[in-house]
Amino acid sequence: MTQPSNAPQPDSAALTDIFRRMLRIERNDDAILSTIRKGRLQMPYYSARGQEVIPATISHFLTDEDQICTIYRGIQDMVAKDMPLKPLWAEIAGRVDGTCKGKGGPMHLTHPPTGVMVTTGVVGSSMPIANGLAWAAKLDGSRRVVIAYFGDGASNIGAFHESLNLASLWKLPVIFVCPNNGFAEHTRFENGTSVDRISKRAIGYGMPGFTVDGNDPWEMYAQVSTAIARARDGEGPTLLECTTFRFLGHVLGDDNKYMAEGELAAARERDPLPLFRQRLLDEGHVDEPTLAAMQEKIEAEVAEARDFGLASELPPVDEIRRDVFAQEMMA
Amino acid sequence: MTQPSNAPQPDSAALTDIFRRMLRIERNDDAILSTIRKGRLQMPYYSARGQEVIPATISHFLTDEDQICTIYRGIQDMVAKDMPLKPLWAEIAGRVDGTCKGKGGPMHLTHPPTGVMVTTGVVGSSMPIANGLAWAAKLDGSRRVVIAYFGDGASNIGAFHESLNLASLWKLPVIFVCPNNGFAEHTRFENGTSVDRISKRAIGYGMPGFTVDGNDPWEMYAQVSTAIARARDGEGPTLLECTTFRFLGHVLGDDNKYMAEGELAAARERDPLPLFRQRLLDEGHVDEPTLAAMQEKIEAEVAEARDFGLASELPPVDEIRRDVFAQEMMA
Amino acid sequence: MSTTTTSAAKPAGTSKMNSLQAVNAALHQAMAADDKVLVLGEDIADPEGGGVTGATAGLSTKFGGERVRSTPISEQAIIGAAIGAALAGYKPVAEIMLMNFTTVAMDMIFNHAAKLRFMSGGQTSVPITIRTLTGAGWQTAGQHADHLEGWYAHAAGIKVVAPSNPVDYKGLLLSCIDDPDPCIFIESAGSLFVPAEVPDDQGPIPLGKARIVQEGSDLTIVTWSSQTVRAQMALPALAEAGLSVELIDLRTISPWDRETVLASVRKTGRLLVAHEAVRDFGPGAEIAATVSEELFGVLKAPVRRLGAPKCPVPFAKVLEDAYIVQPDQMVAVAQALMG
Amino acid sequence: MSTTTTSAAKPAGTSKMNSLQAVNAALHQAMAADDKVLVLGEDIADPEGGGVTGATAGLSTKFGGERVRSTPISEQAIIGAAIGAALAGYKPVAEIMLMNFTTVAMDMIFNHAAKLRFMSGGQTSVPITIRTLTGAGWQTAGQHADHLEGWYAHAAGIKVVAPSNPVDYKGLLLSCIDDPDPCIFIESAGSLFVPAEVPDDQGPIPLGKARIVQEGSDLTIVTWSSQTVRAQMALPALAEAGLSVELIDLRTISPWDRETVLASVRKTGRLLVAHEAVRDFGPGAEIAATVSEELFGVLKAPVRRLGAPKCPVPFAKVLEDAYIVQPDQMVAVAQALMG
Ligand SMILES: Cc1ncc(C[n+]2csc(CCOP(=O)(O)OP(=O)(O)O)c2C)c(N)n1
Ligand SMILES: Cc1ncc(C[n+]2csc(CCOP(=O)(O)OP(=O)(O)O)c2C)c(N)n1
Ligand SMILES: [Mg+2]
Ligand SMILES: [Mg+2]
Repeated sequence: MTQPSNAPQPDSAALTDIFRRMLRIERNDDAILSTIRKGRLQMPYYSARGQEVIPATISHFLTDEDQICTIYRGIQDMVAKDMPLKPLWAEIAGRVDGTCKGKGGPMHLTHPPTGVMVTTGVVGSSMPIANGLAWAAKLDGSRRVVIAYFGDGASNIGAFHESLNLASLWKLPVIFVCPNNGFAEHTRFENGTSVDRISKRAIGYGMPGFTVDGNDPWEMYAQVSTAIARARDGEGPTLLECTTFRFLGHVLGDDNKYMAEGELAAARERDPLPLFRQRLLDEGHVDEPTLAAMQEKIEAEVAEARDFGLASELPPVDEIRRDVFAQEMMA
Repeated sequence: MTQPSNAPQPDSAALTDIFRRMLRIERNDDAILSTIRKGRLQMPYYSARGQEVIPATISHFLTDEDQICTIYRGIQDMVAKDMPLKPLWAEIAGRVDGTCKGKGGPMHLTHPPTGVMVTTGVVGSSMPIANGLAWAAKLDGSRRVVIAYFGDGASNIGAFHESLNLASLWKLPVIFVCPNNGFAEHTRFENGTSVDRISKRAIGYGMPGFTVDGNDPWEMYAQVSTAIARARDGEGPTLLECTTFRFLGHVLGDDNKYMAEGELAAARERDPLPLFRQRLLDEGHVDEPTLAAMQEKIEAEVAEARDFGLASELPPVDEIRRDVFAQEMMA
Repeated sequence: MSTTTTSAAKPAGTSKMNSLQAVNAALHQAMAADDKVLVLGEDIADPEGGGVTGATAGLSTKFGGERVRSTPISEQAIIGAAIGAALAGYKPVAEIMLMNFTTVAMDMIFNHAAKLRFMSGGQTSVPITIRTLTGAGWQTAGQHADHLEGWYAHAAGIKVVAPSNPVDYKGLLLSCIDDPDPCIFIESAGSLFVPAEVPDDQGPIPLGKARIVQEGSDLTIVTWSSQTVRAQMALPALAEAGLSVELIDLRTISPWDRETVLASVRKTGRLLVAHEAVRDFGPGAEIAATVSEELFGVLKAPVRRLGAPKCPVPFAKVLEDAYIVQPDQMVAVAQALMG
Repeated sequence: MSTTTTSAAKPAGTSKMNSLQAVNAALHQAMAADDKVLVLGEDIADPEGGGVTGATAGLSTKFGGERVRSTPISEQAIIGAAIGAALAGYKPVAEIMLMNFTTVAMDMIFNHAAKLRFMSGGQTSVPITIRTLTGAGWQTAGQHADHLEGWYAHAAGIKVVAPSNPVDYKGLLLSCIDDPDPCIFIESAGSLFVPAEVPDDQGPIPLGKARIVQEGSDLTIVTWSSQTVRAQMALPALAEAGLSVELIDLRTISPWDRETVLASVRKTGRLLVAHEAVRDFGPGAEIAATVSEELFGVLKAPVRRLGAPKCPVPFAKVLEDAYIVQPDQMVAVAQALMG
């Protein structure tokens, strides 16, 4: 929780890059929301609005070689990693030009060229697979790292335990990143999790573990850079718990009744996006015209991707016989 | 690891009772071994020779109301809990007078009258079920406690994690007892477990956890009595890691090749049974004639049980249709 | 042995509800009748909204937080807790949100819940009910919609129930809870929101008994769960095609009602089994194999099976629709069976 | 399509070995041929004795501790690591000691390994092999001996292989490792120690192709795994009874060799399917249902199935023997089928 005194600090370029990734996530999220609301997309949508700092900061340190395994709430993780938006949109629209030809949908988006290896809808299951990718990275003698994203609720399932133990034993280049948004579906963190800080569980695996303010890019930057360096240098995994909040509830349409009075409003007041934007400007890391141009560019990219996705053809029905195995199914 | 200063100390009667349970385990184990070697019993046998102090001390604090869930290496846990030996022998011999009518065998011995609720052959699976029994104890408003026995290797499986988390959250009257014998089948503790002390994992569940010398009845007594009191008083679960050694390897016939040179011999030199016996005498807790009489009585009981078991009838073949459901199967 | 459905006009002392509401009603009734009944699962208590679908709404408020407990996301711990409490005399109803997540708890279900009575020689029993939801149609894609009743039906020691309408949801859930052995109670996307009149005093409906939805003489169709709903949609077209169809809702998959099915096919000479599960090595194979064996020489045509193709549930609506056996496929196969 | 066994005299360039040794030979061969092949599982490296059965002995010494890794007792982590490495281009062979323990990793196998290719639209693939052992006969009782091939055969996206003899163990394991998709390779108690001559240069044997163990004209018997061994024990008695039996060892359960089975039954007109798995809702039902449907009117007698009764595997030898389908039961049913 305390940062090492020699913690690396982000320069203006890094901060601007992190902001760009956040903005891309948020603008894309906004477009998805409005498209669903217009009835032009049908899909269960697990927005991560409010959590942008986490994948944006992490992705700042990643290249296309580095890989992620993420979850149903992971569109932000892909967008942060600069996955192209066109095939993303075609996929969530269930079209043939989607990353997965419309077969996977939003909960199973995959895009190996940018390192998006697995998106899972099963709580906890990103972690065991991330280990395997990290094992491969080690066998390859590469310096690539693997990020396993998972929620706070997921820290209570068996796969978490088995994965952290194995990763530590095998010194795998994997970082376990938990955006702790305080809720697992409708269950408050403390009603599902027996420890006050998930990072404490790292002790049980002889692994470094930290709780970071996941809405603070500076804190995130320091911890992530350390964890990534550890992983790349073959020193093994790190558990990062990043505190945050999800503004749109569990799934789009959530009534948020399980939240405390005023809790959501208070969280929204601390929306990291405008706060970070203002601070970037205030501290002179970037100027307004640059940010405006950035936003314009992103919005154009998102609009183009949306139009592309919605204009893409429906997949042919015989797609259900393909990709079950390498060889097409009979009958 | 350090004992509370006001740790309860065993009196002579308690020590003698613990020894009696140990001796009953060991004499019974010895009889099983010789009966198998004579070819009169066919069964996979997972002896716990060398680990007797652990269940003997724990069982000293238990009544028939208290319950245990144990594992394939758990015959000692049942014998320590004063389960009658006759149906035990009939069961391991696969006879109709067995606790389970010969259908369960040594890995699934069950005896509710003495609180032996589950014996499982699946690593880790004693724990989730123990929680349920403990939940029932709480719902009943009773003061009974439940013991979940599991091995050091089992501390790496998902069920361990889920169980400790739930038990802590729900403050269940359960004690997780791990005889850490240094090996999981042929794998050394440190090659399967990423932490030097399993008890440290308790931190991740906000639960007290202790590592005790599982061959030392005094240390065990102090920790167990505290854990049991906590559980009975509704203060929740405890994790007890009890260090020990299994003298006969994983399963009878084990060649022990995975052990280090001299490791087994060194462990055998510290065999807790003769050492404890000698100390009991040296410190005047009990005299030789009492122990001799105790041993004679136990040996008679074991011999009678063995003869009973081996003389019992084979189960009728249509037993395979019974006890699948409450109602007998058709066809 | 089997009951025939009555018509749809609202009788006195009934309430219109969908299957979800019927589940809720059954749980309320069971908990009120027997204080050994417990409910546990993720988000199932009222502070968490009474379940994400609301199936368990009101229970924790009425029966207290000790008997109705929200759990962490820990399916092994959920089933384990249910088993343990059952061994101690309780009757827990555990919810596993979706059937695909039962795979996470498969050791607890298959190696423990289903086997402890036998392995203990009848000394212990595990009267738990596992409620779980599944089915394609909601575009939840590959990991949220599989019908795995065939797996559970292959397992010894557990009963498998898959109702299709609110009356059966209520009556069969009550029976599962009462049953002295473990039951898996499968709620399905395609049947969850279909409303019907349910008698206010609806009590348990026996497990293992099929329901004849419609009598007929030309052809027997055996379905369950959402597929009964789809078969009912096919009935008008079948009638129009001049086919007298006997539609059987199996309701309990294991043990299944051989007598009712065999009696029907003995009469009609033709059988179509249609389920949402994958066809290959699916539960329909058992029914087809049994009927083919028992009624060899009696059958006028080979037994036909309809089920999903052997692929994961696809996301795109057009593919998902192709994945699910549709009413028109049943009509086509039925006509083909008539030769 | 299918190969016929040759006689038992030792040919040049063969070695006598049992199936366990054949597994070991296949692993050595595959690891030597392709440095992408990895092996992982509990106790499988040489410091841990090369596996509790010795199946993986010598591998870690020869190919190094990075490619051959003993793991903690963490089946989800084992399969997860295999999946991840496979996604990155490796060909991991994961051992799950016993088939019952695959239930602990069922989410990883069913929801992930088997589905990732499809859900990713073919962008990723999971060429893993899961080796696992099972089968009654060793008095390991309820939780150590179930035959669950029917479950896996019902799942899309995973191939299911269950050999019966050393040649097939070696050749089929090599094919599983080579295969671009996940395979579950089932080793069985009843077939593990039966020795045979295995060609030293034995290469891959194609998946999905049955083996005709013996040709015949009166009756087809389809078996696999240990049950092929038991069927072979029944052959003398069957011959003595004057029955010309065509014995087919299915070898691959999914996808199964429909052509070979249908061709055989088209010839004989009679079929008995015998497996060690529970009969009810078991894998034999698919074969029986398919043959009954496809050869309606051709069959001279109803298809018969033999499998275990629907109970957990019992401990007592006398009960375990009653649980397993024995050769004499096959003889009796075969004779009954002849009418
Ligand atoms: C094994 C499993 N159990 C239950 C679910 C249903 N489920 C989906 S998301 C979710 C909550 C997860 O919460 P958390 O891990 O905190 O992630 P968040 O949604 O907050 O990002 C649950 C219970 C699931 N997908 N998988
Ligand atoms: C889930 C599961 N995986 C693997 C096994 C095989 N197995 C049986 S005992 C054992 C070792 C367990 O070691 P530990 O937990 O230390 O207990 P011990 O045998 O030392 O008492 C293993 C791997 C099993 N029974 N269950
Ligand atoms: Mg959360
Ligand atoms: Mg051990």
